[in-house]
Amino acid sequence: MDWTWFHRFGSPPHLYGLAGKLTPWFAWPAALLILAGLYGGLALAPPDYQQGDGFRIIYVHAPSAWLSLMAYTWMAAAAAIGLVWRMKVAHAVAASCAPIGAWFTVAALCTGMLWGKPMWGTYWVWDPRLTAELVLLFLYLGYIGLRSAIEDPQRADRASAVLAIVGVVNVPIVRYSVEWWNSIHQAPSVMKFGKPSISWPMLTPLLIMFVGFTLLFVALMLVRARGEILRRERQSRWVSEVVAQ
Amino acid sequence: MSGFLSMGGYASSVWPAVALTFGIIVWNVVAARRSFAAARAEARRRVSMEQAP
Amino acid sequence: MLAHRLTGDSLHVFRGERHVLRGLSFAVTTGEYLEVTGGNGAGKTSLLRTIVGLVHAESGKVEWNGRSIHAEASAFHAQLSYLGHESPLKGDLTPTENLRFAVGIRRSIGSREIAEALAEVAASGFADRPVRTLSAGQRRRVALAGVLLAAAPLWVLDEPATHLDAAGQALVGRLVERQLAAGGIVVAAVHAPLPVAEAGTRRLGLSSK
Amino acid sequence: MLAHRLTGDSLHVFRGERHVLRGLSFAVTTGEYLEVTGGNGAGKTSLLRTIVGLVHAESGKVEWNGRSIHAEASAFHAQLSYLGHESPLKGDLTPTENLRFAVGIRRSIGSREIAEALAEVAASGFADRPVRTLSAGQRRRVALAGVLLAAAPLWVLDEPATHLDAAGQALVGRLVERQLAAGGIVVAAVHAPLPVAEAGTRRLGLSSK
Amino acid sequence: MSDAWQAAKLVIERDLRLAFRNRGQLLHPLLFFAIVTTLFPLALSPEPSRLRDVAPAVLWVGALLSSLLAIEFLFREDAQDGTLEQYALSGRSLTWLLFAKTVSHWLLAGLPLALMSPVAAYGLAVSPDAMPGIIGSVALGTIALSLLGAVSAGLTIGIKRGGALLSLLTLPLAVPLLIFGAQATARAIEGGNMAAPMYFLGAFAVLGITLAPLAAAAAVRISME
Amino acid sequence: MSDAWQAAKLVIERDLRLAFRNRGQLLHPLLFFAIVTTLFPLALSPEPSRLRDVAPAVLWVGALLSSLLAIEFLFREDAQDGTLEQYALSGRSLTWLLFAKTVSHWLLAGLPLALMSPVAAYGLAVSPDAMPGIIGSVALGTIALSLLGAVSAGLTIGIKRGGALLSLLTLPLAVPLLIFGAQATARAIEGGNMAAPMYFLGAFAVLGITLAPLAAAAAVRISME
Ligand code: HEM
Ligand SMILES: Nc1ncnc2c1ncn2[C@@H]1O[C@H](COP(=O)(O)OP(=O)(O)OP(=O)(O)O)[C@@H](O)[C@H]1O
Ligand SMILES: Nc1ncnc2c1ncn2[C@@H]1O[C@H](COP(=O)(O)OP(=O)(O)OP(=O)(O)O)[C@@H](O)[C@H]1O
Ligand SMILES: [Mg+2]
Ligand SMILES: [Mg+2]
Repeated sequence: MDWTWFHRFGSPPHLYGLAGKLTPWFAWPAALLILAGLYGGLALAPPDYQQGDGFRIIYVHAPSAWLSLMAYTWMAAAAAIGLVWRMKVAHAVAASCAPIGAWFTVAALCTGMLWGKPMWGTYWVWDPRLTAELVLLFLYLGYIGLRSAIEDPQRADRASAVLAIVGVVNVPIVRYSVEWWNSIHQAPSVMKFGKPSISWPMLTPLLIMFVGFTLLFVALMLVRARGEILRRERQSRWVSEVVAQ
Repeated sequence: MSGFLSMGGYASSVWPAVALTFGIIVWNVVAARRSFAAARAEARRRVSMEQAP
Repeated sequence: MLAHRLTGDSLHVFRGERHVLRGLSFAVTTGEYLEVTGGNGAGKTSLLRTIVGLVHAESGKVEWNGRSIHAEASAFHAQLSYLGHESPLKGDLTPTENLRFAVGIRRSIGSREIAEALAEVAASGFADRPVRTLSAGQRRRVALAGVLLAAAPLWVLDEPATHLDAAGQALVGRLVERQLAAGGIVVAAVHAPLPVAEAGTRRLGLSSK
Repeated sequence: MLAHRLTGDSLHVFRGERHVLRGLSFAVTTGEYLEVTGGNGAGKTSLLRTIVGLVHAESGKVEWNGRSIHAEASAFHAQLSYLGHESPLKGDLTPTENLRFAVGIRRSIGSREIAEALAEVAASGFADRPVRTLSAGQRRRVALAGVLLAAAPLWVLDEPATHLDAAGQALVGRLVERQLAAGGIVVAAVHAPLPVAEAGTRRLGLSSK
Repeated sequence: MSDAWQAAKLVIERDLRLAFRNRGQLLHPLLFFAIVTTLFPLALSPEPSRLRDVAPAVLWVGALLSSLLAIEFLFREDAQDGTLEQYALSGRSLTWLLFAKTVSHWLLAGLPLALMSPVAAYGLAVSPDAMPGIIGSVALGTIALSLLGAVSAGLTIGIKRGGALLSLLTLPLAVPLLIFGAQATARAIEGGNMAAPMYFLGAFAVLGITLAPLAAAAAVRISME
Repeated sequence: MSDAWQAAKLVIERDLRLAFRNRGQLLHPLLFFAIVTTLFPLALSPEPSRLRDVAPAVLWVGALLSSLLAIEFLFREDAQDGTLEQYALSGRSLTWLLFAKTVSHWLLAGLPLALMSPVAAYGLAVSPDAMPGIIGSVALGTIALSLLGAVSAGLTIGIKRGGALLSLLTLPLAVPLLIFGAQATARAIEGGNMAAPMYFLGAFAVLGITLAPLAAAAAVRISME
């Protein structure tokens, strides 16, 4: 099998240039879709028959939660590739995913809490999904903490990659164990959130938001990854050429 | 309009949530660009430093 | 007996941001001593750690008997004994115990052999006191006994004579010469030259640019 | 200027069970350098720590200008600068910061003065990098700058030239001589003699019994 | 006198700078506290009423342990790299310098803990009304805790793996703090009168400020020999 | 092969001897555990029924924290004095040597904790019938915990004040252990069927034994660079 495409794809200058070219193609559609989705969700979609207008938080909450999980998956995958093939670019991608994912985990948590107040009467309950999301935030913080505690970029890359991989094994485990735990202890859950029979006018803006957030994530990741590639390649000739322009 | 703003009584939840998410999006855009600009500036400094002597 | 050969080929090593070694090459074979000198911060420690494989060179390679040291790392490490700036000793164990455990994981070793090595570095007098209570030079002697006991063909020593008195310095010279005579290779970073015969000595001077 | 005088009178010091110093006496005055020598484990470090008051003598006493050092400990310590086997530096701070904090608690100090002291020990090149990333000899230089800055009449140095290259050793000699010329006193434990003029040098040889 | 203030200021500034230098390190005691208080609901049950019941105990045990964790570093690093030796030989009062170190410990661990405790309390289903009382009691309690910890940290300096020994020495001494602190928190939650336990916490803090730095300096001097 | 066994034996023997050499040090994690479990009743209330209620949570949070406390030392000292470097350069499989170190950690912290847990449980008003179940679950849970801790400890080696970071890395990963461990203990106390949670704990231990030493060796190698 011919692997040259793989190495060419993995070459930092190539990816640096490619990422620069691709960014606007993700960023602008993301902006458009998010604005459209927000407008659709907040103004056009009909109110929910149970929750009234309160349900509209879903249009920011669900996409944020989705992004937080997606970022972790990307991060772990990139870290694994970087560790196995010693590919700097993959480490750069992993490093870029963490802050974005952490921020959107915060967004999911906060919007969820703001939603919880009117729905459940409290900002926080130890529901499995919420707990798992909180643990995800701790995993992100641990990852970022480890990275920032190690001075040498190469070492930081590889150490945090080990953590990301161990952590990703844990994510499904946390998810299911937390669910298990709750069903055993059987808290009288006030908040069993019956899936609202979601209608098309409600669903369409949500789907638009999902696509918009995904594009947003890719765009953010590309911008950050370019910076991370520069940090890792400072001593290379191509960097001086690129930067001198 | 005021009906839209009051969000059927849920204004105190919906608007903060939207504002917060929007804020985080904007912050992420700013932070990502800043992180790239910082890396670029540093690389540039390094290049000019190495060319100087 | 096998002949050994250690080579470094156009090594470029970075420590953090710092380009410490710029295209360094060297070669030593059986019976030779490579004396690495250079001012403070010239990169002696960095070079030694690259040779043993604790620091990765950005480009260039280190080879042991013609094979990259990273290719078969454990086989290479089994033939190597490294002593850094600090002596790897447990303060709560005695020198004898320290050596038994440290050398024991490399090869099986009897207490006679340990006692002999300690005698050789004039450490018999404190072989059974916790290392914690030893003076700086006494610790260094114990660490040197550990190098002896590893019975490895390649020694990599970072300022082996630190904290040693005059007798200790002479001792290090003797030990190195014996290792060379037995067909070994010694690489040492030093500030003051070790008392080793000129014949098999190669010199590598690093300059801090 | 004041004349100073440091004396030890029939000191008996135990380390754990070990009777390390047995009735040792010495006297040094302004402008004199006391060179403490002795094999590994002879008790040099123990003596130095007794002089600064970190180790208590079982019997006998150390006096500074005629008064026991324990009588007015802080007044004595304010006139003293001690450098042990290890350099007391924070890895996360830069040399400049390290010195600012370490010296600052003794006397107020400007950044000009710190920069000058670092220049004097040829440490300007790495004055603003975290100490963690410095080589062994570079750290020692920074520690020496700290001794300079304390501006104390009495220096007590334990193997000050460890890890230093040839230029560094010469530097230590110069610094000591300047301190003597300024009316100070220097006590140093060494294995290789420092390049200091014979005139004001007193020698104290310890033997490991 | 102004020189002594200057010295104390430098000691504190140095500790703060070291903490801020390692970005995130500053957050560690806080995160530890957050995690401990998160673990509890996970191990216990998600039921708000049960959680509210154990909230004072969890908050105080958590605060105690994370404060201890932080204090271990207060002296250990400085002892290992010779900084404490230099403090002792600086010609300044060691008592005073160690007091300054204790202040920086409280600023870096106690105060943030107090500010953070409402978040943890909320997670334990405590109502928002109780928060000012909780902040106050944790802030006051951690003062005494920092001082107490300084003495134990001084005593365990020379000892390897002193961490566990440190806990051993400190925890029994901290029992009164724990009891009154938990009591104050419980009353804050029930809406009762917090005066009595708060008064005791204040008394411990004052007692600590007068005695602990002296004891800590003695302990450090002994450990250094 | 017998050489590799010999090496592992020496690693374990050395750790055990070091622990026994500092008389009492051996007891530290145990005492820490004892103190945490004692503090709880003090901070909470002496009512047996309330204590019994929180017993699984207290036991497991205590076990988790004291095991973490001990694991911090597992690698830190060896890293500081260069022993780990020598392990990596010994020509033996680092994975194997680290596995041996993990075994000694479990022998020194996990096993004693398990043996001690009935005492703590008794203090929390748990009836003696539950004890075998408690011992079993703690023993099994701490195996996985030691393995997990080894990975985090390996990652934080080079880092100053890595202790808090170590907790930050380990605790989120330990959440499943905590949940199933506490569940097993709760069932032991209620006299329920422990099979399901014990099965999970066992699965985690097996998973850990196969994967953790590899990850730990990778982590140590990276940290040493
Ligand atoms: C702090 C509180 C909350 C957190 C951490 C949280 C977390 C999450 C997570 C992780 C997801 C999964 C996203 C995905 O799989 O793509 C999600 C989706 C969702 N959440 Fe929340 N949530 C919280 C509160 C709430 C509340 C109060 C409600 C409504 C009463 C709610 C309704 C939803 C809905 C409708 C979805 C999307 C449906 C789905 O994809 O399954 N959430 N949330
Ligand atoms: N804490 C201690 N407990 C017991 N004995 C000790 C202790 N510290 C030092 N000793 C012993 O006291 C003697 C003197 O030690 P000291 O460190 O003063 O020697 P030194 O002359 O400085 O040696 P070096 O040249 O190796 O630094 C040595 O034999 C040493 O083993
Ligand atoms: N971890 C690191 N990060 C950044 N720079 C480093 C690091 N370690 C060493 N350096 C720098 O690399 C250079 C070489 O250091 P090295 O320790 O190899 O010098 P050395 O020749 O052994 O000096 P010495 O004689 O003082 O021991 C020095 O300028 C040092 O400051
Ligand atoms: Mg060196
Ligand atoms: Mg000495």
